[in-house]
Amino acid sequence: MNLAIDPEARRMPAKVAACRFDALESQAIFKVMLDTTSRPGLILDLPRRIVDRIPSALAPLVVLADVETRVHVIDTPTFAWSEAVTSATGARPAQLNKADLIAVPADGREHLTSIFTFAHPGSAFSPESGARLMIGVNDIRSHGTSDSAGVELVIRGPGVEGERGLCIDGLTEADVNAWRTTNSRFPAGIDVWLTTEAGRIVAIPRSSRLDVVATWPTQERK
Amino acid sequence: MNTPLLQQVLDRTTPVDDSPASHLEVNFGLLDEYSKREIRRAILTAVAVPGYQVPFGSREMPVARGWGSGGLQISLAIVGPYDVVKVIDQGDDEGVNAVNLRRLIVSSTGIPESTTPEDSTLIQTRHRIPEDPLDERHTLVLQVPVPEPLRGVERDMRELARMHAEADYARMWVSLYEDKVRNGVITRTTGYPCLVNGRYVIATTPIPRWDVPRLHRSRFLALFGAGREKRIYAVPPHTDVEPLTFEDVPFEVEVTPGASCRTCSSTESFLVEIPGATAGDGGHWVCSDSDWCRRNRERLQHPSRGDRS
Amino acid sequence: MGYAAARGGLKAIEAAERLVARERVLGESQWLESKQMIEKLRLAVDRVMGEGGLWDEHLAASALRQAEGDPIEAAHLLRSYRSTLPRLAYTTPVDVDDLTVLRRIVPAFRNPPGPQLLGRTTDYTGRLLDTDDETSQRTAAEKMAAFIEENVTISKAIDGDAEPTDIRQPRRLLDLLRDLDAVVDRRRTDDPEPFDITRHPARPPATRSARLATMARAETGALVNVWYRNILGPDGYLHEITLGEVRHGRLPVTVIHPLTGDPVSISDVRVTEVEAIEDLNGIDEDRGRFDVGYGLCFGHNEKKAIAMANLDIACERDKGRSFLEQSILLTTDGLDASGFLEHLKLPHYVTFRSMMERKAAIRQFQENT
Amino acid sequence: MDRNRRSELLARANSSELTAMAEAFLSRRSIAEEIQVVNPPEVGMVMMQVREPVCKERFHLGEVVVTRAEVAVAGVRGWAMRSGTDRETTLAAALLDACAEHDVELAAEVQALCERTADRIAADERREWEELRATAVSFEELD
Repeated sequence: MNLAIDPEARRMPAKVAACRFDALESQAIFKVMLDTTSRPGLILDLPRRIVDRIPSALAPLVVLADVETRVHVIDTPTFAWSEAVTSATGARPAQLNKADLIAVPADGREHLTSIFTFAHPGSAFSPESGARLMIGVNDIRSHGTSDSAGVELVIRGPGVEGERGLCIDGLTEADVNAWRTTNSRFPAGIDVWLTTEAGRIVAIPRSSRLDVVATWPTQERK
Repeated sequence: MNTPLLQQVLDRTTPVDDSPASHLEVNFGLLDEYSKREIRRAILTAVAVPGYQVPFGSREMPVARGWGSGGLQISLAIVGPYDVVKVIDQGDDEGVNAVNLRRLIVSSTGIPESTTPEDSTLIQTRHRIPEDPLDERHTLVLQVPVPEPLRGVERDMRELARMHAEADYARMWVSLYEDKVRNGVITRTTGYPCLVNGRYVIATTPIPRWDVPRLHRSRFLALFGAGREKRIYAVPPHTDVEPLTFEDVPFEVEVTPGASCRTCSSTESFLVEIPGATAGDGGHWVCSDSDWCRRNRERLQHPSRGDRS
Repeated sequence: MGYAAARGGLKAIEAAERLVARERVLGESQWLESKQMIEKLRLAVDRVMGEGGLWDEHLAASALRQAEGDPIEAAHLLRSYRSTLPRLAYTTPVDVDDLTVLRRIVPAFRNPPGPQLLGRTTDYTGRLLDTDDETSQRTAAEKMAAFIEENVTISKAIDGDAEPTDIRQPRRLLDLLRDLDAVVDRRRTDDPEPFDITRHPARPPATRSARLATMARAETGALVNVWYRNILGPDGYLHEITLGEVRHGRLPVTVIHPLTGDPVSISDVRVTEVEAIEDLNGIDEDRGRFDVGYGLCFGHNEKKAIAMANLDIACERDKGRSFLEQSILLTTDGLDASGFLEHLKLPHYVTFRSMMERKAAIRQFQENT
Repeated sequence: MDRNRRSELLARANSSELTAMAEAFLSRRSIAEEIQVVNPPEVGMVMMQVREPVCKERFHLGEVVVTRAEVAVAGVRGWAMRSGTDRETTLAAALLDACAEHDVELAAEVQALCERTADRIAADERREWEELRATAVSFEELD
């Protein structure tokens, strides 16, 4: 037993505590999630005090996770967040294709295409069993510029008046194609929140229609 | 039993809270966090799948089921310390049920209340949408007694689930057609069935047909809560809400030619009838939205004061 | 003006509340102690706990007092109280064989293994209204208490003469029938997770655990009515059920001790348990054997447990052919039914105005054609 | 008496006995200075799962109101869960549990309290049965 000297184990209690939100923190995060889901592509900010203490992609997951939910949290190279999240929330860890809630922190972002492919979309009889994905990306902007990276999307559908542009540094066209394939059997589908480490957040629920209008190479991870 | 030392330990464990809700004697928003999480998950699915009735583990509320327990659960799951709440029943802020629900929300959150949509962020309602145009700031929470629009054409819940899953609304159309043929008009009154986002048929609670067009491509989010039936559904902003009707049968809202509000003279609001006390007295009409009516009257009396009161 | 109705529902509501509060708390009589209700209105308190789905005698008694004796209203108070509480744990699965009987009758046999124990019951007492005053009722009750004292001899020794557990925890009749190979064996080994009706709405087709949980907190009268309708109503048929057992007793509440990891029993609840033996006579059924339905609910409430056991097996045999399951899941909850019924008292003038408008439109069409 | 049994008896002990003993323990400096409340007494529910006999299936019977607390004395943890809503008594029970683990002398006092509780429960059950057994219907069967 070398747990006592494992530096990660020592950090665990503080990280578990960081994953516990009080009633007002939970409400504030949920409200941002509700507002972004109601207006796909609209960029809002997560509460500062939350993104200061945990990877921003975990915040929307922790708010919804409890003993009733199965979660799949990707660990980062520096910390086993999965354990911290399940200890704090009581949620059960699950395989990717069985999870209700999936979080991919920005610095744990690999194999994103397969995550979009294998996340569970539910069925027409129970759309509510479709997975929710929270993904950390490098940057989110409302439109592309000359120094952009990643993909530029156009979003149409409920919550969007006409169309809305969105530029995501951290997604590839292959990711978006996998995502669109998983969402091709609406009302089955997955709902996605993208976050940045600065705490910006945007939602793209399954009701949104996505088109890739430009692509750039994704920037190196910082 | 006199136990001062034990009491001391007990007092020490009462958390010191400096939040805006610290003076409350109940959980912020009454519900425990566990319940809120489940309701919140259902709300997010409802918004992501417009018009789909999301099942949820409806909690028993301090109001009877059928008295707005579904709407109340939504309101308490989304309300925050910076919201301002307006509650109406039949359009009236002073309706007995509206008063009761508003008291519960305010006393369990400490947030301010208002009767004016302009000043409100969270509007819970039974049977009406306020006359004032609502916008991005507003979330409209509607209380729903019977969420299933197909109940009149199918009684078996297993079959109802299939019809929604397959978007098989043929029998609904047949029933509307038969109605039209038999009665000359579509006789549906309130809660008129509408197709949301071209996919799901919903019951528009029992709001009058008058209010239905205001759900179509609205600027606000509308959340529908049916506590007894344990269902939540939603119409996000900028979403198509089309009343089911036929090409040659225009959708009709309630209009009574010649009627105007006795209080503010409006002919452009939803009016309700106040019957005469005696046989000879023909009665009169008043606005159902009492706060709008009050402001409309003041605007007419003091045009310089503008819209606010 | 004959009266001045203040504009403002709040004032009227507060005035109405004051009238209730004054009578309920003051009046001419004594304060109704919770303890008094737990002792003397025992069955009402038990019913409230069962229909409220929450075991706590003191809270249930408080609810009953606040509800002025209306059990459905009291169950509602209890249920909305539970909405504010966190769920701290699940008990370890309690085996109902651990029930310690306070009453146990076996209608199916004259002399079953274990006692025919009447316990505390008025089943065999004439339903004669006792109009005697308190003094005479007290005198009579004191005589009975004295009789009990004279006839009870409590053994002093702790070991040796304690009653064997097979008397307080008699073997169930179902096991006897199994020994005789007289009952269809439906025992499962896969141990499915029980359906949680407080977290998800139970809708047909549902699991058996969802039906049992729904019936366990159903309104007593509603459950009795669904049962009766299933027997004699337009959609039912008369069939013979024999009650295997009716028990009232205590079940342990056992949770995992977080520091030892072992189960510990922290308390007891009283429950009523029923086994209903069904004569299988369907063409696709095993005519050579019986099947058994099961009922269990909080407190002493035999009507409810019997209806539940009967409906359990009726639903099992129905296999979704009729609306029985939908009736059980959707119409037996006291709060749902009474809440919806009572909401009709709320203002409906907006919807009524809309209906009036359509009536006029239809009449106009009729006149024009 | 093992720790599990002690918790069972602390859960069923008289409220006044528990709080009086906790008060006495707290008056000792060694306890008062070392007590730490790990989880303050919290009123909540436990969902009662039962396994029925026909299909051996589990189902939810309903919830039971309980109060739970956890304290530590000099780092030694004590836990209690009691039915009902009495936070003070539950805190007292958790404190006695921790003290019994922490200190041999106090353990003896807690043990004595638990034994009194066990005796009372056994006596109540014997009396209950003596009263009930008179209601048993006996049929003489001919052999």
